[in-house]
Amino acid sequence: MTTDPLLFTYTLRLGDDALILAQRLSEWASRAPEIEEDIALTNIALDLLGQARVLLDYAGKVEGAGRDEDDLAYLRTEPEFLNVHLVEQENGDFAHTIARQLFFSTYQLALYEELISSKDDVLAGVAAKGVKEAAYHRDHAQQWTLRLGDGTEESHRRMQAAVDRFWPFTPELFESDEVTRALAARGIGVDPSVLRPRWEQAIDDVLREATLRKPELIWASYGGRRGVHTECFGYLLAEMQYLHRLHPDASW
Amino acid sequence: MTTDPLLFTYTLRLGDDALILAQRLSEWASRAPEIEEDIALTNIALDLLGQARVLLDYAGKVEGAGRDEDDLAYLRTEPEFLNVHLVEQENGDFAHTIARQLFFSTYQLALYEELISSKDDVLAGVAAKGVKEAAYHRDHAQQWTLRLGDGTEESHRRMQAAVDRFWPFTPELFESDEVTRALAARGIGVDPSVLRPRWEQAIDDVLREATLRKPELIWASYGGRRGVHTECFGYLLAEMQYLHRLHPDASW
Amino acid sequence: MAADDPTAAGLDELTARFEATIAANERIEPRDWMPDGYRQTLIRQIAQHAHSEIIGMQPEANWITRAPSLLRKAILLAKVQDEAGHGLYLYAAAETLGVSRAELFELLHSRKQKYSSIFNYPTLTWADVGAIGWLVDGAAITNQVPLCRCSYGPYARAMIRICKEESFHQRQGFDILYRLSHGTPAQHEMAQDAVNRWWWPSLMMFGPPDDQSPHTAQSMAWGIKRFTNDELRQKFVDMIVPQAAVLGLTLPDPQLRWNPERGHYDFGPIDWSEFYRVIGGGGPCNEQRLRHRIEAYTAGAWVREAAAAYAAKHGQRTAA
Amino acid sequence: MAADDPTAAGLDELTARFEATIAANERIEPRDWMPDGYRQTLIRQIAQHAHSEIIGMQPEANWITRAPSLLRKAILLAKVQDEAGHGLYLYAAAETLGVSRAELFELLHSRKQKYSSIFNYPTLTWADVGAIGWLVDGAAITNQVPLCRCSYGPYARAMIRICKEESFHQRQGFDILYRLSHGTPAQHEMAQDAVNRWWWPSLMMFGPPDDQSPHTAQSMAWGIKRFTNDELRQKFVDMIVPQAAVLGLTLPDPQLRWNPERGHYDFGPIDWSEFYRVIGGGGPCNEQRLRHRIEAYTAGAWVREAAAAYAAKHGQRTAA
Repeated sequence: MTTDPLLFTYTLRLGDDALILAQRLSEWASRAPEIEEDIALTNIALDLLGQARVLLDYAGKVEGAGRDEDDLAYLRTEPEFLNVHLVEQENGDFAHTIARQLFFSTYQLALYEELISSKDDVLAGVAAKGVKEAAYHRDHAQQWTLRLGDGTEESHRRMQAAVDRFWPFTPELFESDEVTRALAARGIGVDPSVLRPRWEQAIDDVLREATLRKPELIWASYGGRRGVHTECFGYLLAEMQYLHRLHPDASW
Repeated sequence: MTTDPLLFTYTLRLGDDALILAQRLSEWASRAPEIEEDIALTNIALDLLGQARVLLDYAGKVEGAGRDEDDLAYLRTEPEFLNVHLVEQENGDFAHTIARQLFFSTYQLALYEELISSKDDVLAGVAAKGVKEAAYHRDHAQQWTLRLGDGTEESHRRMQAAVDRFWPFTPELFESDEVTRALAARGIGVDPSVLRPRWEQAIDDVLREATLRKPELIWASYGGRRGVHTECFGYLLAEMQYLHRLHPDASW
Repeated sequence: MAADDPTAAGLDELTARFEATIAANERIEPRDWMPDGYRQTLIRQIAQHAHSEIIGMQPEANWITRAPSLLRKAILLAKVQDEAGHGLYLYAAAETLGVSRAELFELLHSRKQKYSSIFNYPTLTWADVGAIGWLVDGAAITNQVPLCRCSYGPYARAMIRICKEESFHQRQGFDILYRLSHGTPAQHEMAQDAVNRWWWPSLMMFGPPDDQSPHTAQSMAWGIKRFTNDELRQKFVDMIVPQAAVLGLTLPDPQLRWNPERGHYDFGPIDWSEFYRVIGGGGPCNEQRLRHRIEAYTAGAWVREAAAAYAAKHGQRTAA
Repeated sequence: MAADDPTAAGLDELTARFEATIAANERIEPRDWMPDGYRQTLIRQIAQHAHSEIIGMQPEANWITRAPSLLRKAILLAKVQDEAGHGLYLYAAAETLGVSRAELFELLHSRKQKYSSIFNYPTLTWADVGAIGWLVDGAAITNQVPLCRCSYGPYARAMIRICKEESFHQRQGFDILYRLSHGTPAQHEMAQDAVNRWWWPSLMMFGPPDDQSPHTAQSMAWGIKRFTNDELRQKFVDMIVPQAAVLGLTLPDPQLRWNPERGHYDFGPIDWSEFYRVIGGGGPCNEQRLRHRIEAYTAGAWVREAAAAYAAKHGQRTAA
């Protein structure tokens, strides 16, 4: 049934990253430290959700089994989700949310900058629009990383703890495998390992300016791209999917 | 199909109170302030879960529609749950959990003391066993109310905040309606309004000894007995029911 | 407060100029002199309106993570974002009257200022998101459209932007309910239940009946208010009843019927004791909404302090 | 530490008496003199065991609120409660050696003492609860049954109580997997996936191979250990393989087969680099488990302080 299983997998991975991070960010609504941040975090969530919808819709078409964006978002089980672990991690405090966003958006910006020249029109289109969005998300996270890192003693401590906490989740962003290598060879996808130097450089610069210490990598979390997730993910899915699954024959 | 709809409703109410409070308490596992409390809170949860299982099983038999305890726990929707609002409220800190337990167990003990002479053998049996359990739960909550209320400045402040927070949820415990009145008249159930003086006296005594102020009642939360719940309840149900609902044809 | 200290003669002249501006249906601007009562009334009203936007995010945010389709999730996210934006406009409008956002937050958190009592009801099902859009935003628009012609310029301009977005919201709420009402039996029931719960509170959003609303006359004289509470309530009922028919939902009022003589719908008596009870803190969510708000604000204190410290430090460094 | 300061002659005599007790397979009790190395080895081992019970609550507690039936929920709650109880027995046993529970917590939280590395793997599905019961508790029992004959009395007695409960747990784990394996295809797949993930980590629970386990000889001489790591591992494999056949699940080791000459099952090589990586902090949940533990303990500090303050106050009042 699947017309291009590698492209299906690749598109799902991109879509799931965006969907799950949007879900986490939307938990902030009405809880941000100031109104401007309620607006900013919602805005980032909306951008990512928009990307997710296009990507999941497209994945469904590539698969050719008649699944639409909602079938893919609401009716897959945990091992069928292919997002990286970083995006599913709990929000923690504002510094944690910023660190997660800094790491992800810096990666996504580099990814979209490459994906813009994909031979696949849909992916190229997502990238062309997404590159502007990711640049804004990255700038927002950078600015807050500076403010928190170089703000008060407390904010410095919290920001450093957040950077340390999510550091082990960053290598997975650059994991390359047969899927990414094959699609990169076809000029459709990007092998994320090529994005790493750019990411490292950008993150080094921000951490330094923010007076933050770059963590040592003691371990690295992998598995999301193969559907193996972390313990917090099941709770997220239960909340996200419960209502939709409760009414299997409904449209909304 | 229902052979005795009033008894069905009444039994569900008792069962749902126990089930939902057990669910909340079990969220504490591995998170208590000391190992002894991990054991105590789990123990209370286990007692309540045991009561819930007998009551839901019995409710299913009274209904006569072939539903067992799991069908009733996992396959009802929010408006079909008949527990009071108190038991569904989020755990908060340890003081909140203790205040909720003090209010509930003091009520449940009084209830079971009456229900012991129910003409319904199952309800009388639940009460006979439950009266010892509820007495232990009440003692545990009382002791902690004293320690926290009359402990440090911080614990006093937290315990008072917890008592204030859950106070508006206590009048619902004593709400009487056609169901309770009819079953009380038949010598099967207890009209909870008769329990109130005993509860008030007991709570007054504990609060006084714990150097806590008895709150004023500014509002009271009602609706649980008719299936109208508070906003936090939907999240609890999604988490509790998700896995079971995900595998509708499975047995465990 | 921001006013000069004019002589009695000067005061007369200023008052006359102010009243002439109002009479000419022109706008009072922040730089203009205005009577203290006018200023205080506006501060109270704009602040209450701003607080309502901020508190009003909560009942809807409650369903974002659980929205049953991605499109609905996106629309709801955008709506909650709009509410934060409305809050910003309105706090900015209030600031032109000489009161800071931080002061207004303090007044909200200490219960010295109120927000719309409608947000003291819970959103129990997804259909409540539809009912809020249709009924609550519908009532808000009915209230707010005349405010676009309010005599105070910054408030009127904020309302023009807000009203545009609110009418989207109302349509989206209607659309949610339409889909539910025409969906499965469970969906239809969910929609009807939500409308049953939100109908009467929506009617109360217009405030007490005219004969119990002592400030209305002064507010109308000042060009802040353009219609009385009862006039607005009637407009709302007249707008909603035909829409309910399209939705295929009933409104929980057996006395609701067209009155050809009045050219309006008649409706049953409102339980004003409930209104005053909820205003006074006795709604199902008063405690919860304020606690949620204060907890979020308190939890964010270190972030705001960090931003201030960074700005101060950054300024110093640039200067050095 | 708790020992007297005996003369050299006295020390010889004490040592001789200690060794005679060990040789006679009798118990060393807290009041008895014991060599410092014996004491330190026991403290380390009992503490690590106690910490493992406490940290080990987390992966299973992760599924209590989501257990798919009420019976399973009750069994799992009781199991997690047992683990807290085991922790208590074991901290009490360690305290007889002169170290307090608070000190041991401090050593755990500062990573100076370890807990069993098996708990650094996540419980991803309900089947993991079964796999932990069957494999992890199975391995624990294999390790622990000989400890019921440990030379140190309080530890041996704690282990007797613990082993009784653990064998329940193992049977319940088996039962969970049996139901899954014989359930729907999705349930069977869940069970097989869990076994695939937990098999090798379970084998690692017995510690490094004998030739890399320098302390084994001393521990065996002291009667703390009764079998080597490799002997216990083999016992475990021999117990589990036939049970897997009953379950209808495979074990993820193509080299696993009966060796009639040895009278044991042969199994493939263990990836010891993973073992050392996870011990060293590189498991998927090391950070998470310790953070969870420290957060819970820190969040409870005010409760423990209140209890202490109340006890002190209450004592005073009684005295007054």
